[in-house]
Amino acid sequence: MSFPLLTATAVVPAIGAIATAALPAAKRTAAKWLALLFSLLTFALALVVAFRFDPGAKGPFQLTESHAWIRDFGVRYELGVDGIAVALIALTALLVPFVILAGWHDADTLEEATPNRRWRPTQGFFALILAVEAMVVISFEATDVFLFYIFFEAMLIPMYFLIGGFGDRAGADGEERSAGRRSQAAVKFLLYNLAGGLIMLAAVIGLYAVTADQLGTGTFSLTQIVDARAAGQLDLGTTTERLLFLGFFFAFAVKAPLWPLHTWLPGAMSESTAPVAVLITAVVDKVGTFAMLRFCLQLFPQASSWATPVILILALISIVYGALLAVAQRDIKRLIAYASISHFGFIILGIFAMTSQGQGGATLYMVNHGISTAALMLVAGFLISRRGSRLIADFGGVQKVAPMLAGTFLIGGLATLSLPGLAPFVSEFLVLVGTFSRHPVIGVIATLGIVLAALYVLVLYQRTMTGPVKSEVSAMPDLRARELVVVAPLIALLLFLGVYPKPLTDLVNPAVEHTLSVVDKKDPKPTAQVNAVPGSGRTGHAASDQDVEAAK
Amino acid sequence: MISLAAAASTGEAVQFWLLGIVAVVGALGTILMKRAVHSALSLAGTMIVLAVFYLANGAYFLGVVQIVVYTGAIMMLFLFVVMLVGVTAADSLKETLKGQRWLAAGLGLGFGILLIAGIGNASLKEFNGLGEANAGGNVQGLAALIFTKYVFAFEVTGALLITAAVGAMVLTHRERTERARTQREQSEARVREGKQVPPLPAPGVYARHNAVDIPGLLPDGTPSELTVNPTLRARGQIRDVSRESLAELKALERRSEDWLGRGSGEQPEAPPSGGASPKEHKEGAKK
Amino acid sequence: MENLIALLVAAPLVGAALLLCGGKRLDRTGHWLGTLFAAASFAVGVALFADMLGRSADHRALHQHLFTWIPVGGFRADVAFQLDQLSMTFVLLITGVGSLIHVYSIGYMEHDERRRRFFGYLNLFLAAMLLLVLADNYLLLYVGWEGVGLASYLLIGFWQHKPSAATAAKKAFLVNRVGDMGLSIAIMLMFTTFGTFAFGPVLASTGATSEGKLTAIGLMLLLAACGKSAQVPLQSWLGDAMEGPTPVSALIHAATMVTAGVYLITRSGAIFNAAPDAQTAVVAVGAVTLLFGAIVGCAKDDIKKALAGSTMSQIGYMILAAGLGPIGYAFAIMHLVTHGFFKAGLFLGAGSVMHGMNDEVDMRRYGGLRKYMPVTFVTFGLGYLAIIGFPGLSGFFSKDKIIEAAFAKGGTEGWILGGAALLGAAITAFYMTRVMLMTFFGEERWRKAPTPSPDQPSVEPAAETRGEYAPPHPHESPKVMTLPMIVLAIGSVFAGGLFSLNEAFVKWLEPVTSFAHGHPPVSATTVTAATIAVLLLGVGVAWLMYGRRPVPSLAPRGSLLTRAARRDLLQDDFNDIVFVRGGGHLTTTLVQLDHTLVDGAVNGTAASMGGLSGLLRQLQSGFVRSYAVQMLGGAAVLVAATLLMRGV
Amino acid sequence: MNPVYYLYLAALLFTIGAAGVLIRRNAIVVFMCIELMLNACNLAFVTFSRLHGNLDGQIIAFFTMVVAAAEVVVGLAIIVTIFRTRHTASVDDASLMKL
Repeated sequence: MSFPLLTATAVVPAIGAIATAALPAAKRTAAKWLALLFSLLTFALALVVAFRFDPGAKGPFQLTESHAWIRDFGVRYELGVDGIAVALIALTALLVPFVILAGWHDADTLEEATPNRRWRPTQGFFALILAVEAMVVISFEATDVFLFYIFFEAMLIPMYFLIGGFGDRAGADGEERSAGRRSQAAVKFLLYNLAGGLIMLAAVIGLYAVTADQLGTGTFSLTQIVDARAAGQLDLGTTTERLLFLGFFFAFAVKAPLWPLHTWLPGAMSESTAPVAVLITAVVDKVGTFAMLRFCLQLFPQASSWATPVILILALISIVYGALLAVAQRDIKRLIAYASISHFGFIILGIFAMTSQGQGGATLYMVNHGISTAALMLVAGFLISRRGSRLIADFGGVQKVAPMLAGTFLIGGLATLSLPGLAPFVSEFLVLVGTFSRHPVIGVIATLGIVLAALYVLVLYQRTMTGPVKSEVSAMPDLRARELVVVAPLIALLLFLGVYPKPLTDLVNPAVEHTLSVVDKKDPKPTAQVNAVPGSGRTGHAASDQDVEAAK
Repeated sequence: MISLAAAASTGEAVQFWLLGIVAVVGALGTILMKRAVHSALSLAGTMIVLAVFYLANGAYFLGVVQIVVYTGAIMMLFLFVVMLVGVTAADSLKETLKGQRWLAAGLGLGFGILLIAGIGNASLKEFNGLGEANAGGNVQGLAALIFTKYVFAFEVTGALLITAAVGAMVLTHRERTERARTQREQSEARVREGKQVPPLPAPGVYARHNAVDIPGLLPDGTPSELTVNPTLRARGQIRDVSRESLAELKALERRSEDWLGRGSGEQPEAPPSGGASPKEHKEGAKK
Repeated sequence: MENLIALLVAAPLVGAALLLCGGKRLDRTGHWLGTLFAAASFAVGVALFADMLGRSADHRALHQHLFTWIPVGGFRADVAFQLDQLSMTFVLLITGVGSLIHVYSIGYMEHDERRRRFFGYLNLFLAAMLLLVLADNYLLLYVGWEGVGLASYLLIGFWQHKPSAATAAKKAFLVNRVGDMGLSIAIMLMFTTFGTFAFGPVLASTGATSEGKLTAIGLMLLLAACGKSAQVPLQSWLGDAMEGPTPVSALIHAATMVTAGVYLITRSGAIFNAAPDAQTAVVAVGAVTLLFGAIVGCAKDDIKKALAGSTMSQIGYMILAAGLGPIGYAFAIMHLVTHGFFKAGLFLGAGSVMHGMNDEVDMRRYGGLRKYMPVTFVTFGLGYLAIIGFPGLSGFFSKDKIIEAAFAKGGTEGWILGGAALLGAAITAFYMTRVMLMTFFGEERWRKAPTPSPDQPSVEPAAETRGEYAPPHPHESPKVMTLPMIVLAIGSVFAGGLFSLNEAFVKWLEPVTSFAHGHPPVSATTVTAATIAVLLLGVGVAWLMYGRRPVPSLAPRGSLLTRAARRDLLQDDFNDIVFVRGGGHLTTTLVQLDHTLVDGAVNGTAASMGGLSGLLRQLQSGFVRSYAVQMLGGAAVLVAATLLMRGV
Repeated sequence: MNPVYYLYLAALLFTIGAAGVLIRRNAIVVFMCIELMLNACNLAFVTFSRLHGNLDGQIIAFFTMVVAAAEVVVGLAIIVTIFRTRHTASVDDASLMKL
């Protein structure tokens, strides 16, 4: 156990948060640069993690760290990453610098609004962002259920302040009204997630009780529990397992909004500033779906397969439902929020399809959706900040006055409707195939999501960007250098991962295989035996040879 | 002394039934009497009865302590406080909280029934009396227990008593916080408020009655409120003599007329003020 | 040699990247750059073609494996190209016609300040289309498939400031998406059935699975083809797609992209051969569409929309042929190529006409233009003769073969299909003659001001809103525009003949799309004779209606059918009512539900909690004695509980 | 006669005392009622000690008395203080526990 890399990855942003918060009020610009610096440091560390990680290695987790923490309750400070975690940590560390850059001026209005130097909006804003990053990273790394739970919940506090404290002044009505709605949205976010968290806490304690009962010493360690279960020492009875599973799943379903539990997301995303919205949907919510993969499935395999049908239906509903509601939205950010609900439906669908394509696709989806939503949402944020309004009806003909803005917006939109050649297509198609190969009907219905996605994205683009130029937008400036720096890399990444996702898939596949082996599910075999004897097919003899092994 | 039998003798039974009724009546009096003083007295009665019962139950020490401490000390303390506070505190029994009385009655009744039911089906048939327990004398027995088994509780109780004493002292002893106002300031304040600048008028009428409980009469013969102590008035212990004095006055005039041998042309009527005298004077007079 | 294949796609792709990201500094040279890349791709294509001819029929297929794209579990998608005779044909058509149209656009888009972006989009389209026809597996094909959809979206909506254009673009993309859904489901089916979706193994092992599965796959592929090739019931977007610049209509919506469906069906021939029901569906769709498009084409007064209808109908022919199985594939592709020539030519001609007529599209505002734009007239005329299948021109050969094959299907089915094909030929002759006459012959209706017309949305309203009317000055287009038209005209004259010299084309394709000679119930000569007869009939009727008597410059109300046909046989109205309005209502109600039901449930619980606590708060009156009552109550409950516990 | 009647008496007195606590508003009287309840308990204790034949019950009663004494002292002091400040001894007037 050499240098504690994972701890460092989580600690660096935490230090950054403290340092940024400690800066005196006058040093606003310094605070921004400091925050940016620390986020970049974190990104560098995340890259180191990604390179030190060896996909081929044995064992589920790598770079593990393990120290006793609360001996009396068997709580350990256990960190470890599998491919999925590495990918998501990299995503988080990648997105936060862009979030900071995009939110460069978000707190300035508050600085003017509150002349007193007592509380420092700028410092607070960036410190909170870094704090969120730290907590997210460590909850991706934690392999101890209790440790995970703590940060899973603690995340809510900085998020609450980010949502409630900093809004874009683009509400339909006056500032104080929108401030009211903002704080309401923040409270809703907090209450929803706390409710989920409390139920999960009960389940966590229940898990400890069961392990203490059966293993002699209670434990929260994921690996230990999985091994004990594999060795047959641990057998939580059917009912208990199902209850515990539901307790965990509920919390994660709230976090990654699954259909009936989604109503906090649109409010939170539309009221907060665009960078914070990105933080919510692209980073924080991913913890929920990630935890489904790591904890729900691995801790409670039987229960997961027991609950699968219902969850699939719910995911299906959120796919179609989210898309339909997105079509009807009048507010750009709400539209994106509902689109995200639809996409989270896809992710959950993929996870519980219990096929390597489905889960691999779901993991890719988490990453790609993060990037694409970030691109779309940030550009939308630039658009909104220029016009000072979130309503789609207030825009029109932007394409003529700000072609680059419109172009990036279109690319973000195309990524959202998962156009082939852009990253999200790969993941979405994998999810669909994975689902289809086990549940054909559900797969077919889910494909409807493709059409609906095209509908809401294109309607949004048409209403805002095309048509005759509205007088309000006629003076709209095109993307500035800083904004271009934010968007261009994301788009480049979208293109690259769309054309060559292999690095990501290589990272993810072993982890997915391990998860499936824990759940012990096998991919369904193709019904027909492919006889690709050269010459039998009239087309593509040269093709057939490696298609043979593709078929295997 | 009587070695107490398991089952009670008939004599004890008679005593129980007589005194028991007294105790209950006393208790009811405690909660029903209008004046705090009467409540206190009836409670004292109940306590004495209880003391007798203690003795009857072989708790000689407790019986004595009950009389000495409770009826002697505590109840007297109560009476002192009543004197200190409660003269005006004859609170009307009419209820202010809505439904409180019914709730209280209902709950009390239900609770009593429950208790009695509980006792009723407790298996308390056989009594192994205090014969051997009190063999070496009741006080000795208690002392043995207190200083061995319950010594710690005993010590703690001592601490408690000390604390209580100190606490009572702290609570009741008033520290003078602000500077005492000088006589000049007081007089100025009085003038400013414009009430009763000179000293209050003395009680007694024409110096014929010199008791404090007799209000002085105003020139028209009506009694003056200011002349008597308000506490006495609150207790309704004021003797009103205005009527007699008026009658005497009339008699005097008549006698003087006769003596002057003058024809009774016009006789001054007795002023009707006697009827107009305040209410408490009347009931005071009735007492 | 096969390493060149990637170059085919790469060249236009690089061009697109350069032009779209290049910024203003490329504005002046951009169009030449774009044309250059297209031409380069064409050159590579020719080189590969020559090389391919050099090899024997069975070893002509080339394969290039670039890299593994998506490897997850058993799922493996490669980025790999496969160049066989079928792909080769398309490569040449796409790059050839594409380059020509690039050249044409240089002139056509001269005055547009966003010309650079236009060429960027054209290059993007070429790249995507080539990817589509070169892919060696269905998923990569799907990428190209959506890519051309995107390019067509961008190009239809190129004049975004026109709301109609933006709407048309959106519509096209959405309808195509429905088709794409079919394609993706088909791919999933292939994966679950065969464990792969590469052409080789899938098409080789169709025997290994049940016919039901194959039928399902076939139907899904057909759905995809319908979307992309504007076949009934997904044809509604093509007419509106004419909002785009004319070169776009020529390249994408006539010559290449819309024929992708035919390519897909022909490529998947093995599957369809094994699934007769799917084939029946295909021929049905083809037959219906060919009549549908023809009828629509008769009624339209907008020249481009009329041509769009004809495109629809011609593709209907191809689909029909492709549905006939081995007896039809080759002819489908052959008609596809010839159609690529003459329809592109016709569109370019129309574009040149509009270019000379201040972008007037209403044929009733044309007339007698042959004097003013001779070259356009001649090229357009040749294209016209070709499409109606005038003996000796390319259209004749391809269409005649298709009609024969339709009869050769055999049985009543054969008669029905053949009859439909013949009828279609007649109507084609009619409406194309109508277009010809209304545009180039008759009086010059454009000289006097148009009268406002209620039921003719296609008339440019700008004219009459402006008070004074300045008649356009029809003039011939510049060389850079006429040159491609000439080339295409030549192609549309000779291609057909060339192809059918001792069945060269059929032999060329035979290794890919297996070929079988169809045996029509009546002799081939009879079929040919019938074809020519109906052709003459159609021309005659058209001449009687539009050549003899003058054409009213305002559209007559017309018969019920005419009015229906003007509105695309009520397709759009149906879509509007069912999908647009219905969908609108659905979504709005859902929003309401989301607010009241789903969210309301949560808020309701919160509110009830508040109410409950408010009620409990009443107990805290602050009066000691009420607390005492509560205490006594509690005590009573405790006693009662104890007693009950002890079982009283 | 069965000494268990003492218990019934105790119960009765206790109940009366409780009712008094609830009904009366004069703090002093309330206090007296509490004393009454305590005494009732004491009676019960004494009776029990006789019943079990050991002195523990009496001990408890004894302690009860002591504690009662202490309580009365403090309680009455409190009442006096309250009366000094508010010039009333009614428990209803001291309803400051409510917000």
